[in-house]
Amino acid sequence: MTLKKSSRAGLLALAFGILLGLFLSVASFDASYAQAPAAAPAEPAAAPAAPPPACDATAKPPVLEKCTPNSGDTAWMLTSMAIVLMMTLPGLALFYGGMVRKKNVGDTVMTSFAITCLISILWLFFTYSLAFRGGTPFIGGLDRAFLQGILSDISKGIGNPNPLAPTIPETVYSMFQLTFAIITAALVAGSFAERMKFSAMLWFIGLWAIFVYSPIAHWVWGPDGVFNSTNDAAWVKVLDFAGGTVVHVNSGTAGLMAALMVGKRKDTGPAHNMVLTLIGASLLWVGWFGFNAGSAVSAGIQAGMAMTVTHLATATAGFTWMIVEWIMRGKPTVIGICSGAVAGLVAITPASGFVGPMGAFCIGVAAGIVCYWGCTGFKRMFGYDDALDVFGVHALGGAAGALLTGVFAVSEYGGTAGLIEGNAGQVLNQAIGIGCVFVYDVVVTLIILKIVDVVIGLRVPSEVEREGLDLALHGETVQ
Amino acid sequence: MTLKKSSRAGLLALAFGILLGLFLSVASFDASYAQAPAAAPAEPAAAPAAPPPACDATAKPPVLEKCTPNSGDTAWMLTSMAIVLMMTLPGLALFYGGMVRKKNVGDTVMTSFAITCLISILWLFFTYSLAFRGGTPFIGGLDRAFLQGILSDISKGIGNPNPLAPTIPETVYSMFQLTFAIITAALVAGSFAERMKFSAMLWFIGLWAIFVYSPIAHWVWGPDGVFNSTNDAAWVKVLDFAGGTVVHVNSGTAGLMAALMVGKRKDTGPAHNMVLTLIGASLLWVGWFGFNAGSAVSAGIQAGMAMTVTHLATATAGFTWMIVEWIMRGKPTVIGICSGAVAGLVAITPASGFVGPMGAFCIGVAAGIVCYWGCTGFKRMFGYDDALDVFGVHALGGAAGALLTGVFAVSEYGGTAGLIEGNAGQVLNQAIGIGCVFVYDVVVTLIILKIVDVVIGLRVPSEVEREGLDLALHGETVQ
Amino acid sequence: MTLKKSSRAGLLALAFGILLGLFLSVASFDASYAQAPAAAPAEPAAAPAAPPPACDATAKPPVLEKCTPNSGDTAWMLTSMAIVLMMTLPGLALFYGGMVRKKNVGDTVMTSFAITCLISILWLFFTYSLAFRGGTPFIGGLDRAFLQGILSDISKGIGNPNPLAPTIPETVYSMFQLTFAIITAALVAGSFAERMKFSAMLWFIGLWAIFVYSPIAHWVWGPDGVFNSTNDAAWVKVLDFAGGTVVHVNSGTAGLMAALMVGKRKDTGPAHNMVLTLIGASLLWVGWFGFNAGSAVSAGIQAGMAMTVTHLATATAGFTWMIVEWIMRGKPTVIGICSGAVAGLVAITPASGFVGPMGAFCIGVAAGIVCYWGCTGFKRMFGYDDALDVFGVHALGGAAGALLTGVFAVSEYGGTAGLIEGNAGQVLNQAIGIGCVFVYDVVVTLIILKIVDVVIGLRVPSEVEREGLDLALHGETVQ
Amino acid sequence: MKIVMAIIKPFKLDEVRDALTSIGVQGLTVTEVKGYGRQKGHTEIYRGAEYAVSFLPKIKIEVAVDTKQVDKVIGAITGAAKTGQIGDGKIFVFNLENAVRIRTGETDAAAL
Amino acid sequence: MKIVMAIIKPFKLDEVRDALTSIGVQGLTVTEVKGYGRQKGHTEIYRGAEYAVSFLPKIKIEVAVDTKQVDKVIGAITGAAKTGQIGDGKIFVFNLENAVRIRTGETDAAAL
Amino acid sequence: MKIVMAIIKPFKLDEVRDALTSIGVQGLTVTEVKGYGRQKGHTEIYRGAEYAVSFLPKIKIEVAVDTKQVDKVIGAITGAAKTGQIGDGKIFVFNLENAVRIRTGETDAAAL
Ligand SMILES: Nc1ncnc2c1ncn2[C@@H]1O[C@H](COP(=O)(O)OP(=O)(O)O)[C@@H](O)[C@H]1O
Ligand SMILES: Nc1ncnc2c1ncn2[C@@H]1O[C@H](COP(=O)(O)OP(=O)(O)O)[C@@H](O)[C@H]1O
Ligand SMILES: Nc1ncnc2c1ncn2[C@@H]1O[C@H](COP(=O)(O)OP(=O)(O)O)[C@@H](O)[C@H]1O
Repeated sequence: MTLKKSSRAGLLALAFGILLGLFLSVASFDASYAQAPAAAPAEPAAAPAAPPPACDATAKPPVLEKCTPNSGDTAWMLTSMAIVLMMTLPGLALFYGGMVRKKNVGDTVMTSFAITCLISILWLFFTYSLAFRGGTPFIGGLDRAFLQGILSDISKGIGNPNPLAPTIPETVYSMFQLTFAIITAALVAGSFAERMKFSAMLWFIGLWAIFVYSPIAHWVWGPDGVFNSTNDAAWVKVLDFAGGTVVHVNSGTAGLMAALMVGKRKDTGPAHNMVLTLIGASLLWVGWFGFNAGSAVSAGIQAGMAMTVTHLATATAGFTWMIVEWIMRGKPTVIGICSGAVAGLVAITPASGFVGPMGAFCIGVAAGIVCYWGCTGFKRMFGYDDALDVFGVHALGGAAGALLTGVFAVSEYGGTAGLIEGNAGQVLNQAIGIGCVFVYDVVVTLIILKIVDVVIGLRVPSEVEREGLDLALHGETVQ
Repeated sequence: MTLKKSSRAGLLALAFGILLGLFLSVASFDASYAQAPAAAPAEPAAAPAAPPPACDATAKPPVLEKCTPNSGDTAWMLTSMAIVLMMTLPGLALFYGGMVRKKNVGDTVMTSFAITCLISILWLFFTYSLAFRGGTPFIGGLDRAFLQGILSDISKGIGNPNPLAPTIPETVYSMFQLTFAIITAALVAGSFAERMKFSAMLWFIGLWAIFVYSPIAHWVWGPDGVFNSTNDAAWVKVLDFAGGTVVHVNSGTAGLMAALMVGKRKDTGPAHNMVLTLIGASLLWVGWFGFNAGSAVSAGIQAGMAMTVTHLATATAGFTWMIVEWIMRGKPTVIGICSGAVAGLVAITPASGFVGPMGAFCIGVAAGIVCYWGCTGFKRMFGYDDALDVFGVHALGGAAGALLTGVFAVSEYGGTAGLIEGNAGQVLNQAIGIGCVFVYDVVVTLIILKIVDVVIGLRVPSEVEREGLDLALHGETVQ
Repeated sequence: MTLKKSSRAGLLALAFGILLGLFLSVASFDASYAQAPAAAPAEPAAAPAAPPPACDATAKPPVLEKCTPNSGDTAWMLTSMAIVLMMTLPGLALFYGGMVRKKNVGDTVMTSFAITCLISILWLFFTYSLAFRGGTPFIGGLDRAFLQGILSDISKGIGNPNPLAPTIPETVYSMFQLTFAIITAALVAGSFAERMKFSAMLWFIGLWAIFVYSPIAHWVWGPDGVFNSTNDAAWVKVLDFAGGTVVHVNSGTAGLMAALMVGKRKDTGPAHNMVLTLIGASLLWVGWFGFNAGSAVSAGIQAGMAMTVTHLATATAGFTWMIVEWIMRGKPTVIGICSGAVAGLVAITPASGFVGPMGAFCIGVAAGIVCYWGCTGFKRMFGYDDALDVFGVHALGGAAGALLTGVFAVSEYGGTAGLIEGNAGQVLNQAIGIGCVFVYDVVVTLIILKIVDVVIGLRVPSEVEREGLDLALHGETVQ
Repeated sequence: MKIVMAIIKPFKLDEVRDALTSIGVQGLTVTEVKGYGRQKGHTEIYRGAEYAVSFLPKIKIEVAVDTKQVDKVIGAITGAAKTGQIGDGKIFVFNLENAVRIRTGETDAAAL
Repeated sequence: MKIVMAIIKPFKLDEVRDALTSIGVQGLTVTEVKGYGRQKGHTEIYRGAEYAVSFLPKIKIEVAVDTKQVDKVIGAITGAAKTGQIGDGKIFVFNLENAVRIRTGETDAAAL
Repeated sequence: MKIVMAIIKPFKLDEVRDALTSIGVQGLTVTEVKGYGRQKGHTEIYRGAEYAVSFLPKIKIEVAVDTKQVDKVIGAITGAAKTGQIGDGKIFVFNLENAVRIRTGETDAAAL
């Protein structure tokens, strides 16, 4: 009954959201056509005066008018977007789905799917603009709300690329970054699996994407972000090639907060199907090349190096976890080697553009050991019920990776020297970045969770939890 | 017994088919080597006279001799072919396989696999040539039968690209289009799942690919096709960027005919494994970027825009279906959100090169609502047993998308204005295209089905249906 | 108990291995930084004297200094690496996992995963260097041990590509080739599935990769390899575009040896889940485009042709196997059509750069028939227990494909004429290549197996085999 | 009261259930089982591996009924489950000493 | 000795097991079954296809106990498994003539 | 007639079946069950989550036999299923009042 009520609450609210969206959409249409004529005259007006400057991404400030995309870079980024989406669907869905009990697998995989849809709609509306357009050092502007202007001159066969991605169309860059926003949100959901209301999950994740992910992404990657290492005006230059802090520390921390707020599961049990988990881990591995090598936003030497270190760190971490587990528990498990590989992927993410093969190897070994401990000793120490170890793997792994990036960075690879080249300061920078993300995340996430809990309640009734979320919330079961 | 007999009939016939193929193959060898010398002298003969014209795809008529492919465009199209194949194998196989009963999942997934093999062989033999080579406005020629001539001058490092794809090798274009032919045929099979003879299925699909798919593909995409919007001589210019009519209206209509001819299932039941369905829907989503963005046949701004609208429409439709279902039935289901996402993919397909982000959003909302109704109210209204809703999702979704393309097309994106820019005529063009495809499809598909039914019978005996097709037809079961 | 003991033995040994790795890693760091300064002065010194030679991959010897990678080729190779990894994880893992009994599926899929990790670490340490760097005709040098030097000048935005892959960064080439080394080793494991100790498996595969795979890869693909058809100094020019001998004859032969050494299974049963097998076969098919078309190491006409023949041979072989099985056993099976497709992929692998569409068709038909026989009649004839038919499909299919490459090669496609163009000698070359690989493989593999058997024992105790490896060795079960 | 336990071919389940409800049986419990008997399974020889599928999938139905109904029940099951081919299965009858409906605590016949 | 066989709702299993152990039952055997009864299941109408889910998932518990314990056992099960809603299930009691513990060969009560 | 019901360790199934056929048993029915007993299962502590695997997979065999065969059957099962370790399982014997072969309608001993 409680359930029924809450669902209704949730769905009405959701229906409202979508209708709002529709309305806004129409609005924005008007907008875009209102501006079209406005823009048109501008062109000819400018033309006679002086020929528009040629495209020059390297100039400071870069001239990005009338650039023709590089077809090779664009090909790689189109591919990267597709395979990074594959990391979440079906990758993460299965990685998580295999580790829950059979009675909850449907709810778990559907959570990843619904989050993908929700985050994409918000991205279209305003989160892309908030995260990646210039504005303040803390949050971007709204000039790309509803992605208006992003496609302004296809018909002329030329684009105005984003300064962050000068050789590809901004549409591709936006979609590529969307897949990062999606998986970050989907990762969070692992911590409260098997017990949160589906409606509460949608509200929590939606608000979190707006108030936590967007600003943090802007801090680190926004053109004028406060931590952006390529922004000369940055307060602290934090190295985060593909999202150690933005994606992993961020999702892991939010996950921990959610696990604490929603509480422990009534009953637990072993992973119901480690084959699903292995499929998921494998697709995460494959897709992660788009994630890390794609973060070079071009198909060249840096992408090649990123792919290399990504693969090597992952293999090393998977193997390390297996060995550690074999020694500690007497048996190597499928869940273990898969978790280790994911730990390696997480840890190499911030480092992938900055370190070399042997640095990757060391990061892999560290990730395997640290995250194993994070999912066992560390977790038992504090006694929280982070169902699928989002904190142990992503927050700890991401933090370890971010710090080790400051250690193993080699200037001839990524332009910045790390501790091994004598630049101890970089490690400090990394620590500051991690700390700020952690603190902001903890505070805002707790506020959001509290609000959702008060309004519709976070947790399913215990009989629903016993019976299983699949049947109770979705009316489906795996036979 | 009935079964045994029919199988024998089928396999003998099939064996015959393959032998025929073998024979033809040898024949064609002779052919190709016969012509080789003939071609050789021509070259030098031409050489002294005048240097061959330089490659110029934009000239009218385009000069396509001695073109060197663009490596970036080629890279993206190679990738697109691979991920569009992944849409069918394992994507569609799992999307369908998860929705049938456990006793039929093997037959269902094998159907997709066998269709992939069969359509590919026919493509090699003649269907590629019939669909994509110049000929009449209604059907292409046979100059590429057995793909002869398609690889004529690799050794010189240059190609003679297809006018439809000037910057990539024709081999790649042919394989890319093959993956469309494959999934279209595989989609049809969802309607008669759980009850059609495997041998009858092969005959029906094979004949359908020859007599229905090839001509319709030629109408819309053939260089001289009657509906090809890039063909100045076209009767009606229909916008169909990636196959709303050719793929979806087409397969959905054929599916409905098959469902009517083969009749209702004896017993039905809930989807046996929604996790498989979710994996399938996810891979369809991922692969669809190759389908739609790949239909730009280049890695540039149009591909980027196509990818953007594809993703946004899909996410919106999945979310919309979930909300509608939540309101109507009280519970959001995994099958539901997956079906919604597929509905969005279907509806945006014809529009993907012509509309913008907010247009995609509206198309997504429409797809979610229309297809939900198509699978429930509409279907109950007519009472046919389209097992996996090929008509409700693909025909209705495809038609809705094709019409809305005429509404939301923006000239600065795809070169053609739609209703929102005041060009009401385009909506009419779209309707004509849909109508012609529907009518032709209905007639020819029914004829083919009738013939197959008379010759070997369409349906399995009822005890086979009760026991399950996996054990009865294939001697296998999922444990 | 025996089990416990052996595991401990294995894991201690493995722990040792990884520690060794760590130590070496540090060592190599010193090395690389020692050399860094050494390299630095060289540059300026050279500069004034004379401008470094321009990049010219076609010159003999090719000048490969300061080459800027081709972004399109690089994009395709990055993609190829990712999808070839997908062939093993999750592709091969599932293809194999579906065919074993449910009690062993976890061990089977984990075997593929662990092999991927292990081979990658060895690759970093020295196997890449041994296989692909110049040295002797029989084995490469160690100048790329720990991949040192591979990334030496990213910061200058230029690379020193491998002569084998002049238009892409060597990092990408190295990772691409790594995925071949991975799947070759993982394929071997199919033969001894359901009964080998996990620890013994790791030792056997690790040693095999070093002492069998590396040299054989060098023979055929190493710049100065004894069988490399592009090496003017080669003893015999063997055509092997993507690994018919190196990958398939090689893995199949090793598999047979392992099956013989470890002995027959105590109990056997039908494939427990043909849906997993179908997913695996599908992903193998999709990824194989990276395998074969990727072996063109560029995104151009040859890649397009390779993709075309790969797809056509696969579809033909799958269909052929299905028909043969239907005639011979009365029922077409899911396992059958999947095995046929894989057989086609195997057989076309060596041919993919050299034959045309109809040649591919003939190779497909041959593969379907030969491998069906290899898994049934042939295998029964000799009575060995090759659990998942590594020999029947990969060794026989690979050999058939390698020989038919000599038959159907067309000079205008791949530069070399085959029997159908009158060059009977090529068939002989192919046979010599196959023979040498087979003999070397048999001898060295048996030695390795013997050693491992003596030291830790190859086979699990029979109660473990009865109970299932999942529970006994890994403490997990699929519910 | 008696418990009638029948082992039948899986695809006969729906027919048997209908037959039983038509004679007024209010409830029954079904279990998926594997059967070994005269119907000797087949030996699969696939991909060289030869294995005997000696256990065949069957369905076990348990029905608690009032003693005087037993014969009607046996008749209904036999009628619906029979194909005349080997492997049709068996019906076993036990004595049921007591029955309780958990919801109400009713016992004996009232509990059925 | 008697065998007490109970058909209960799946999510009640843990509670029932605890109730039984608390009264000294040393062992029991559990089977996943499907039940048909008054609790009439629902008709799903999804994607147009209408199907009746007439068999509901249930859990069957079998406990061999000493005759004098039977009532306590029935009480424990009823107490733990009862929700008061239709479909709670049944308890059936049979006579058990002999019991053997395979490991030791002990028989009768000693075997339980 | 009697029904002999045995709960055994899964990997012993083949041996038990062979033992039974060797003494002339013509058929039997097998069910996958979960057992709770003295063999206390283990507590897994993985990834921090601690859970008790209290139910262990077991196999239930039901054989209907002629009364005078019972002891031979019990002997055969005990012999084949015994490992001497805790958890080997139990054998329970009930009285079987009637048996029918669906295919032929034969009853009693003739039906087995
Ligand atoms: N003695 C027995 N005890 C228990 N179950 C039996 C016995 N004999 C047969 N069965 C069950 O009945 C099923 C059918 O029996 P079978 O001998 O194969 O055919 P039929 O019933 O036609 O003689 C078997 O698969 C098995 O499940
Ligand atoms: N006559 C019967 N014989 C065997 N099992 C029965 C019988 N009647 C009911 N059951 C089992 O008991 C379960 C619950 O019975 P039901 O009639 O649905 O509710 P209630 O027990 O509250 O009357 C059924 O699902 C079925 O498994
Ligand atoms: N009283 C009982 N009633 C029904 N089944 C029982 C009972 N006691 C034990 N069993 C079954 O027998 C199996 C083995 O019993 P257990 O006590 O673990 O070992 P042992 O048989 O060696 O004493 C249990 O897993 C359970 O399935």
